[in-house]
Amino acid sequence: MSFDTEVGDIQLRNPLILASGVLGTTYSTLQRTYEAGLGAVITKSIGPRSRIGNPNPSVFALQEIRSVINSVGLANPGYSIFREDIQILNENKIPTIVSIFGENKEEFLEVLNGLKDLSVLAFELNLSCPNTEKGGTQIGTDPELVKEIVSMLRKETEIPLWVKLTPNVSNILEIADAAIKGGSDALVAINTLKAMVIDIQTKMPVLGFKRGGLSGAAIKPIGIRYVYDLYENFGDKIPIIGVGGIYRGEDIIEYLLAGATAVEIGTSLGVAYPENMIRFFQMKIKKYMKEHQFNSIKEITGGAHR
Amino acid sequence: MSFDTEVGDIQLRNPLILASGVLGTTYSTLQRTYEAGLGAVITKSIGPRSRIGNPNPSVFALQEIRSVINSVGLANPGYSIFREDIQILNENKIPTIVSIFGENKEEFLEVLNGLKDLSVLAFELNLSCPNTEKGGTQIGTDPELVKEIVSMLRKETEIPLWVKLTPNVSNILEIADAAIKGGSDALVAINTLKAMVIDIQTKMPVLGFKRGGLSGAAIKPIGIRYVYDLYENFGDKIPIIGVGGIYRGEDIIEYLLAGATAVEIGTSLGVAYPENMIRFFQMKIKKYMKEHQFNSIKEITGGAHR
Amino acid sequence: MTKQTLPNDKPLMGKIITKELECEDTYKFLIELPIKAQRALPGQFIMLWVPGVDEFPIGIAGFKENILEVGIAKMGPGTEAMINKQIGDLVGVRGFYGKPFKPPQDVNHLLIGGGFGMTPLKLLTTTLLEKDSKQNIHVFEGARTKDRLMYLDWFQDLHDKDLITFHVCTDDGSYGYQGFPTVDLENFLQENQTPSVMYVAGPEKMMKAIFNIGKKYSNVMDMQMSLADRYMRCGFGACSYCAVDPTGWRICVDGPVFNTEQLEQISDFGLYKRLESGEKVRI
Amino acid sequence: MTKQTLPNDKPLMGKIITKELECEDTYKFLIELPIKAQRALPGQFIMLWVPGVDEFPIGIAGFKENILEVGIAKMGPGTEAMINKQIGDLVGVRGFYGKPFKPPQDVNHLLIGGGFGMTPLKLLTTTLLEKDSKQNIHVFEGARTKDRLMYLDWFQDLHDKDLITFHVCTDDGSYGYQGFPTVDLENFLQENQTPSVMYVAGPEKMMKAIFNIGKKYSNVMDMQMSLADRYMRCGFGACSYCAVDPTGWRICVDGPVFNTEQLEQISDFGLYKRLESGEKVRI
Ligand SMILES: Cc1cc2nc3c(=O)[nH]c(=O)nc-3n(C[C@H](O)[C@H](O)[C@H](O)COP(=O)(O)OP(=O)(O)OC[C@H]3O[C@@H](n4cnc5c(N)ncnc54)[C@H](O)[C@@H]3O)c2cc1C
Ligand SMILES: Cc1cc2nc3c(=O)[nH]c(=O)nc-3n(C[C@H](O)[C@H](O)[C@H](O)COP(=O)(O)OP(=O)(O)OC[C@H]3O[C@@H](n4cnc5c(N)ncnc54)[C@H](O)[C@@H]3O)c2cc1C
Ligand SMILES: Cc1cc2nc3c(=O)[nH]c(=O)nc-3n(C[C@H](O)[C@H](O)[C@H](O)COP(=O)(O)O)c2cc1C
Ligand SMILES: Cc1cc2nc3c(=O)[nH]c(=O)nc-3n(C[C@H](O)[C@H](O)[C@H](O)COP(=O)(O)O)c2cc1C
Ligand code: FES
Ligand code: FES
Repeated sequence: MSFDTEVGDIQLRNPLILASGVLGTTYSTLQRTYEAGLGAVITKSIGPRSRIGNPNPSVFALQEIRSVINSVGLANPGYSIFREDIQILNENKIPTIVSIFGENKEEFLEVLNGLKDLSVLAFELNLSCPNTEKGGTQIGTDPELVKEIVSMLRKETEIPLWVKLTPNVSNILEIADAAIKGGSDALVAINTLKAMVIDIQTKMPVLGFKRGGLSGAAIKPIGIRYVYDLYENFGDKIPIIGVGGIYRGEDIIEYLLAGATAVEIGTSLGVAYPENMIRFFQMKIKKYMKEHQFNSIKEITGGAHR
Repeated sequence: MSFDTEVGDIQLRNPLILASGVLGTTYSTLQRTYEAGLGAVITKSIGPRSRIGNPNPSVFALQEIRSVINSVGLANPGYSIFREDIQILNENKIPTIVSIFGENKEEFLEVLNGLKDLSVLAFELNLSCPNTEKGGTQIGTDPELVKEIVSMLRKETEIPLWVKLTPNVSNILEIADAAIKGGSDALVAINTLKAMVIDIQTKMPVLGFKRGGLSGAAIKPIGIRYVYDLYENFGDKIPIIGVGGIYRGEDIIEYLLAGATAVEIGTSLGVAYPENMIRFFQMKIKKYMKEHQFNSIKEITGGAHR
Repeated sequence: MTKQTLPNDKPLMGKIITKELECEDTYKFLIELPIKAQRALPGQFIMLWVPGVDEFPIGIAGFKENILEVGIAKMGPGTEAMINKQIGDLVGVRGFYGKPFKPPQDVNHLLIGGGFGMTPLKLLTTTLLEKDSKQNIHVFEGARTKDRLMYLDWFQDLHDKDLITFHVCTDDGSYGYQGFPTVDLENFLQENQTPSVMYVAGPEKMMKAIFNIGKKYSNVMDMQMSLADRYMRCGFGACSYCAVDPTGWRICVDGPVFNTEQLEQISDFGLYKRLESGEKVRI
Repeated sequence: MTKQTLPNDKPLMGKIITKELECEDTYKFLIELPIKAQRALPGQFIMLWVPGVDEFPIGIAGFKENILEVGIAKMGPGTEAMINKQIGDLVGVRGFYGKPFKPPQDVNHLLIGGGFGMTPLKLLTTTLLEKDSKQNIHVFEGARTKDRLMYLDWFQDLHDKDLITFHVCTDDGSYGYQGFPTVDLENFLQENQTPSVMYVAGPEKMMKAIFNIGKKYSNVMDMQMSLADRYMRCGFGACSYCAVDPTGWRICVDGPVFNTEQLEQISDFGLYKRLESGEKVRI
């Protein structure tokens, strides 16, 4: 029995990947999380310039639904500074995927070109962040623009390009199709859902940016649905990576069965002891594979489509 | 202090409305729920013909996120048979809103015309059910079609038309705008989110229809966000009715502050003792109004926009 | 971990560990669940998911720790698919749902049933027998023929041990007396002036007939009847497809067991039910 | 209902019930929360939301049942907005977050701080004094001038009652001895060969200097220091903006209190921090 995972041409020691934006702002948290047993890690989304992001509160938990709402707003030091963190990850041989974003084509191009000389497993294109005024969701809901950006970046590098999709869309298949036509190497679903919390005592939106994105257990049934739909339509064409609300080994299996080749995990690792979570994930997957006589992760992928 | 609520020209004794599809298949459950203290009730969505809906399992709870997934698929007896239930509600003076749906314009027209002679407070147009092959979401994500259907129905009746919006859309404002231009009297947000659950033991989608819609606590932050966005853009033009994940009086206040004129409650009333839930809602709203010196529901509406 | 009851959640996958022919077209299954619960109350039911086929309500015949006993009578594709399951197969269980029978103290307990209605009555019998003081339990079962008597051996054995009185009959006289259970029931009610409570589960038309009989006897303190001729989707009170008029009671949470006072208010009782579409039809 | 600790949830709205000038530009607030909790541990912090302005980490100076004590030093717009709040105003509280000081038994407890670093040390003092046996507590506080000595009266009073030894100093000699707290600290460490543990909270550069002093003395069993010069967003370990290199420890959950062994591994300690953007800069 092996956890070995292939996402297109990329080999991973297991299908667990740290999702962008959680534990991903510094090389040291990325390295720590990888060393706790993940297959790869994804950086916080990196843009062309330093951004301080949105005012606080910008991340808090919604305990009753085991979820988190955030409006960090892509706070990041910009690619030219974050290069240093990536370089350390390179030196330490941490399989690193860099999430990049821009407000338009040119910015995406600038960031990619500013980082493509580094040893990067893949670039994940964040076309789907709901927490900025421009870019993000605006791009990720426009199939033309998605295709244009992906195909433009495709010409600049041999490094695999993953397109991260937003669930805040009328027809995710249309966007996925555009990403594939543009030359994407994998589809990642889903990013956070548009959400908001108002404090009834002060009558104020709680997030400093007012609006935010919902992640965590509440969105798992939504993520599963999108991965299932994507696999049904494009499973023979492109690997799909499942994200959203993974809290347990069982959830990982559910994503694999829905059609995921690998999974990304965010919110549930943003806790005091991510190491324990990762160990539990692995134990559970192993147990499941043994009980159900699976020898490889690949055999599980898409198992719910019959 | 008064709970009196006006949704456009409609007067309600309070802003609590039973959402469509929960406790709404028979006149008797509708009447019972109204008598427990609601302001009005909405029937299960009624179409042109008898439908047995999707196979079971079609409704089950997701306990950890206090939510429900359903794929009932608009099982209903058709308007010509359901007329009888509405007539009893009329006789018993139950303020009834009838939710209607069709797979196309003609079917919407047929259902409306088949019921418009009854005493109906409003028709809620379900343009947003994710659990059918045709109609539903397909219509609700197309602004042209929304406008066309609403304006067509508008010509047929003086009875207020409410348009229920889907959150499974790239730009809800565009759809809302189309509904307003078509002559809608209120916007209702949100219907369920596309979702799915896979059983990892049998590797099968659990719902008989495979795919379903998520309701309950998990979707509240999403509903709040949409109501807030709608109010910000159209709050001066049209009343907005908030739905999604209301489990407590506090949640109702949150929707009102976000911009709702009234709210619909579904999942949390689908329990053994809906009467108790309704009593708790009312107690909490009363307490809140007293503490915050609100004299009317109207004063609370939109309070988070400053 | 032992829970008070099972959580109202997605189906819990249980493994079939015993399958036995109980009587004609009816099988007894023991299902091992992954969670322990304190107890199931007699009259409660589960939603049984036969993966890929259907999900439907099934009464609880027994429950201990995490072993659930059900009895499945072949009706259509769903029950048939269940009956075709083998030991080791997985099925989904949601529940426990519904309001149970509520036997009072110091009365004659008259349990009357037929067909799969015997399943809740089996658990009720078990529960009554667990009580400290000796209970006066009478079970009335009837069927077309001997082969269709559910739990025949089980009830007969209790009768032989003098723990219950088993009044058994068949239409064709192949077991017990020939005739309907109501014969012995009326005999009993006429001969015993001590207070009795009736617990009935079976086809609704039969229950309605028994209800009318019971009303004639002033020594009948209460009649508790389990309504099962209603289509169910959710099982926990959300969808309302199982509701009865004019009260709006949902049999999944307000029932399935209703008492005399409630049954009087249900005008649908024995007359009307709703189809999957919600359409109301004659039973 | 009394909870073990507060839930990690959206801000819990608390009402300001006391506001007092504690020392120059620094106010003591008592905040009444709608939930009771068993206790806050010394060194833990909350995320304080000043509605419409900002949310930022604040150490816990005291906590009993549902009354939270904090001390806020004016730094910029957020703390200023808090200081402008009035009694009756509502503020949001998330927490309690972070790992606390862990005082061992039978040692000299040396608490060393400056500025708002005194807030966790106040709760630590309270906690140590609650222990059964008499503790050997030494508090070393320093400030530019008397007006900037936080909790001066509180610590002085405990000193006068002989419950602690208060070593207080100011740069200008306006209270206590003239000089830095490290003077008395080193004196103490030289004169007392019994095992001591140091608990330090204050500006990171000062803590680094103290760390280097502590390392010279073999009777210092452990140094526990609370890092507070890090930007925080979530407070519970998700965002990683507060992390230190090269360990990847987040001060919100792996700290804010770190012990000697950990501090040795944090190369950023006293040297680098990350800005809101994640950019690493010299402290
Ligand atoms: C509270 C309750 C307890 C029950 N307990 C038992 C039991 O212990 N043992 C047993 O064998 N049967 C029991 N039943 C009946 C059982 O649910 C039906 O026999 C089963 O649903 C038939 O399904 P099918 O696919 O085999 O037949 P179908 O051909 O689909 O239907 C046959 C009959 O069953 C009814 N039915 C079908 N689906 C449902 C549903 N989802 N909900 C309710 N009725 C349905 C139909 O209306 C029809 O009258 C119980 C029913 C209820 C309501
Ligand atoms: C664990 C911890 C405990 C603290 N305890 C206290 C306390 O008990 N009393 C007290 O007065 N102060 C305390 N602080 C410091 C307090 O958080 C800052 O003074 C406050 O954030 C300044 O905000 P401002 O808007 O007033 O100033 P700004 O002008 O915004 O900033 C002034 C300084 O505070 C820092 N700062 C701003 N926002 C944050 C943030 N979200 N997280 C961390 N640092 C920030 C800035 O980086 C800058 O160095 C603590 C900090 C931490 C990390
Ligand atoms: C605090 C936080 C910050 C995030 N930042 C990013 C980001 O910068 N880029 C991105 O593509 N996704 C970001 N996400 C989304 C996650 O990568 C992930 O898609 C989403 O949270 C769903 O997965 P989860 O439920 O496992 O967290 C962020 C999520 C959280 C909670
Ligand atoms: C079992 C069930 C059936 C539903 N059926 C309908 C329906 O027929 N028409 C409709 O417009 N909405 C339907 N809905 C959606 C609800 O009206 C409501 O929009 C949604 O559930 C969110 O609100 P809630 O979280 O309070 O349930 C249904 C929801 C549930 C749970
Ligand atoms: S089965 Fe849904 S309400 Fe009874
Ligand atoms: S503040 Fe977010 S990880 Fe520490």
